[in-house]
Amino acid sequence: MKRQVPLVLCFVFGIVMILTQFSPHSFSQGVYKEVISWALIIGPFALVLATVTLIQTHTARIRRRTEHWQYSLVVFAGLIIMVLIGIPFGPQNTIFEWLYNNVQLPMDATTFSLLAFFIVSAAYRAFRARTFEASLLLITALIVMMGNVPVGDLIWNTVLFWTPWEDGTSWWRQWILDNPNLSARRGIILGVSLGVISQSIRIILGIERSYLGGGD
Amino acid sequence: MDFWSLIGIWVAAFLTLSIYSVLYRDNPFYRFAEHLFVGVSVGYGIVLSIYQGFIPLAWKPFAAAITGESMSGFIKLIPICIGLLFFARLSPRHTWLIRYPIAILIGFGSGIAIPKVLRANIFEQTHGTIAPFAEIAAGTLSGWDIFEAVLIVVGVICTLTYFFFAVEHRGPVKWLSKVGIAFLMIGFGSAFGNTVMGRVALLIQRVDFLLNDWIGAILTIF
Amino acid sequence: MVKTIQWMTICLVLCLSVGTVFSQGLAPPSNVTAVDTPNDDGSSITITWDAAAEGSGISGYQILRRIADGELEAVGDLLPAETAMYVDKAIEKGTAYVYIVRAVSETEATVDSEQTAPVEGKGEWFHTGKTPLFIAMLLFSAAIVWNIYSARSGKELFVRRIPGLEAVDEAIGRATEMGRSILYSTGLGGVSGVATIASMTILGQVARRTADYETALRVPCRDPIVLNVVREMVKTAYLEEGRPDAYNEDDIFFLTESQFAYAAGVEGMMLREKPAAIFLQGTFYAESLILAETGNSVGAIQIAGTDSEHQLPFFIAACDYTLIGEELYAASAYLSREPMLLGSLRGQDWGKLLIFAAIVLGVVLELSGVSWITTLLQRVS
Amino acid sequence: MANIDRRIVFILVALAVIIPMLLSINLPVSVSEPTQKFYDYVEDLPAGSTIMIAFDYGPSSLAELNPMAKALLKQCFDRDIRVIGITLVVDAPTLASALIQEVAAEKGAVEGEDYVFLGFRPGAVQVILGMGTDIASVYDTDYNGTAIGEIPMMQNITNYDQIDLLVDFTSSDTVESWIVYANDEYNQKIAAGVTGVIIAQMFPYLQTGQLVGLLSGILGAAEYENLIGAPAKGMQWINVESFVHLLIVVLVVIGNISYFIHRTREE
Repeated sequence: MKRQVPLVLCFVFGIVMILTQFSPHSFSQGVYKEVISWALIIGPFALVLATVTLIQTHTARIRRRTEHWQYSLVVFAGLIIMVLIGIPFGPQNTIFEWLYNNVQLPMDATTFSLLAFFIVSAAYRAFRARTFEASLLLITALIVMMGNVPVGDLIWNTVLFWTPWEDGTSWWRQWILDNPNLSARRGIILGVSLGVISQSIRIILGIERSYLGGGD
Repeated sequence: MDFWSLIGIWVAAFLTLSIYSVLYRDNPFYRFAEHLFVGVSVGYGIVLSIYQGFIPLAWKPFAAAITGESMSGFIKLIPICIGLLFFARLSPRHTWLIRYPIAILIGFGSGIAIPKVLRANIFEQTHGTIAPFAEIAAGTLSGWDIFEAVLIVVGVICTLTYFFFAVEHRGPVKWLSKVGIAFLMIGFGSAFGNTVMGRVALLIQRVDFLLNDWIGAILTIF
Repeated sequence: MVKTIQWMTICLVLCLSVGTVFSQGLAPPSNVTAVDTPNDDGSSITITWDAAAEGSGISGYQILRRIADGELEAVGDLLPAETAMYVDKAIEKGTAYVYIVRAVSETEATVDSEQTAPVEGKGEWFHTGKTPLFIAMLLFSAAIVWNIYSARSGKELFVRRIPGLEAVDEAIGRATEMGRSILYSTGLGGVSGVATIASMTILGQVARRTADYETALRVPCRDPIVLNVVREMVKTAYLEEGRPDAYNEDDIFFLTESQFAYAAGVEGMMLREKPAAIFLQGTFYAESLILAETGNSVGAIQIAGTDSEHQLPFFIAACDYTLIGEELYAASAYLSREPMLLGSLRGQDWGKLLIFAAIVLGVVLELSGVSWITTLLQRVS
Repeated sequence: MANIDRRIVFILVALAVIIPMLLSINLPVSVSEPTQKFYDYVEDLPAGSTIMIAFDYGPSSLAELNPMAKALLKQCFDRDIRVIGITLVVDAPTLASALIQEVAAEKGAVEGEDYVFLGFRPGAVQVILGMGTDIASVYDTDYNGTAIGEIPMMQNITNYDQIDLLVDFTSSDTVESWIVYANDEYNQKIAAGVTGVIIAQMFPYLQTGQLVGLLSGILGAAEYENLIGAPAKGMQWINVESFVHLLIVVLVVIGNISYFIHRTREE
């Protein structure tokens, strides 16, 4: 019951999802669509797990008065407010939308925008022509980056005006992306895809069981 | 501008600055924003998964079945019951029951992936690598196009060689994989450079918010 | 709808009356066939005929159909003269239809083809266009399973050196020396992701070592199911090393599902706890650089690994060691030495050889004008 | 120099954004061919034509795509081209609806006559295919819940046949779906506006003519604002963008020079 049934379930659902993709018959397609909707229904229940552990973690912090335990109260406050307003009145109600637009959205956008700072500091630190490979990384990054803004072509046309090409920066940018970049990406994708398929096969056949965790 | 929009801008501006303060170092403002963010986002996730997942996909068809509109809704009882097994986590003795839904989700994900990945990533990428050579045979490509097609084949083969694990990288394999690394580095460099624009745009948008919507609004008062 | 039918009837009557007068010299469409469209769910019928030669005076075709003994009805609009095929998607499943292709001349004269044999739409159980895909899947599965079993039977399998893995022990050792914690993120992927499973396997190996050294191992999770599995795995690792007492469940915890809230949370952890070693292994999205740069700023040794090809450049730029794409999967096999993983790694190498062969052979064949490999790999909808 | 505090780099980045934004320095923006084609196509449409705009982007791509969407909406309302807004992305409706209303208010466009926003329906491919036969079969009401049959501008519009151009603003692969299902199947003319990261994948479609025009990130927005003669955020932001890119180049060059000086000294 504890190990065999999950393995069988995993096998059955895996095989059904594979076979229905090879069968255009309306029955197979019906099964395919139904099972997809099942997965969408089951998925959100896992949030129960999440919420329970989140509450456990933070109550433990508050109880033990670990360092910065006060902030765990902030977590609870945010969670409770969103749930209390969202669940009874739905996500389209004005207060929920206000909270989303003025609390969640700005923090999301701001955290995302931290990347602008980090991308510059990472470039500054890592783009050193230490080796041949590092130089390739550095040069292509600079060309593509400059090819993306008008000032790149402006520089090319002022400094390299004697070359037969006009707007060379953006041309080279596109060429690099279409050719060497494309083949490198293909190489990675081919390798990774083989890994994905091989693991999926192992899972369906019950060879890979790490997801069941330890124990019996 | 109405009162709540004004308050909204101030709250958003405060939280924006609190998050940016981490660039200097960890501080109470960042800690507050960070924890609030975690709490709010979990709450938002719960509400959304109920209203956009559970209600339309499970509850509505099921309710329609109960009222006798459409019997097919009863089939949704199966995924609902499977989903409920996640609550087994709350009882230490029955924790193992949550393996059932996990196994189903994993089997489902693996099954759906195999044909899709094989077709979209392996068949199509291989096809895309070979296809230009048909045009070479037909004589419709210029010398430069031929060079590009050959370059891509060389790039793909060398990059793939780098990912051979069961052979020692010696002799010709070593050289091929060295060329592969060069291609990888060009690929990484260009991907890095190509991302800069989008990321900087995000920052510009935030600064625009702070300068125009927030400070701009303060200045209009005077 | 009613208007269209009225209009069509008027046209039909006109065409018929005019047609009978002027139809001399207009050849009827030849070789008209109607078949159930292959590889669909039975909701269409395909009609084909020989397109008119140039200068035949035909300006278009109109498809007509009727049910066993019903009236003739027009299907779709007037088709241009160069068409030779039409797919009728507006059929009832299980009803037999008879088709006629009517040629229309520039002068609106018409002439009808002979009617086809009755045909009905049927759904197929197997998509014949996907046969190559199906065979490839079976072959690859066989290769994987075969290699796993040969590895299990005790055959020694070689795995090439993976740069960065030697650093795992160094990183753990340094954290122990400095008395600081180790931070391990399994990324944003769900539990069925290959990268996540590979990451959890590596985490199991890291946990064995931290159990020995009694170094704190902190794992913030983004997926509740991953959290559950990770806890089990780490617990097992500590048990097997004989140090169940050193295992602390609170060190492995759920943060949030939201991408950037997760990033903000981990960033805060890094700044406050200043871990000596950071492992970022698994599926990552845009937040990759937030984590890697912050980790770098607190001076930790960072070992990253991901199969998300878009994020690799940022890990390469900001981390000390990066496992690139498939190297991540190989690393889990390399560290755990598990026959199952080693075997499938070899199976994947076979797959790569096959792709190699397909590319080389495909290029050679294409150059000599033969294109069956490209046809085989063509997309089927 | 080799290991300056990263906070100095952060300050430089912040300054490179704030200063050009406050001073509104204007570097010249030339117009690239894909943008020009996009503009010409819309400009050649007679007044009273209809454009469908798919706002297929969520909050995280707002910064890159809102300026170009705004510019296009302005052009449409100025030229009496009617706009139908939809989205295939679940977290887009609130933002898209707000955006359309903002521009409509500015240009005096009337909801239901000059524009309509239909909102989100799940199942991207089914939505695209469904609208090929009958828009009302997918969208029985608009975003506000008004029945399609009661909206004046929808009276003569049943499917793609009455839509002169479809524009997809996107940060993901929805353009591919539009091309495969709306262009290949129904011959719908398509133009796209995309984020900087995916721009490179779009060029093949432009070459085959499956896309009649293409706008890329805020550069595309700037070019478009230039064409319609209404400089706004796009023009301002692309200038700021240029300064940050230049800053990176300068920093990398300085970093390398100091690295080489350091290395020769050590030798």
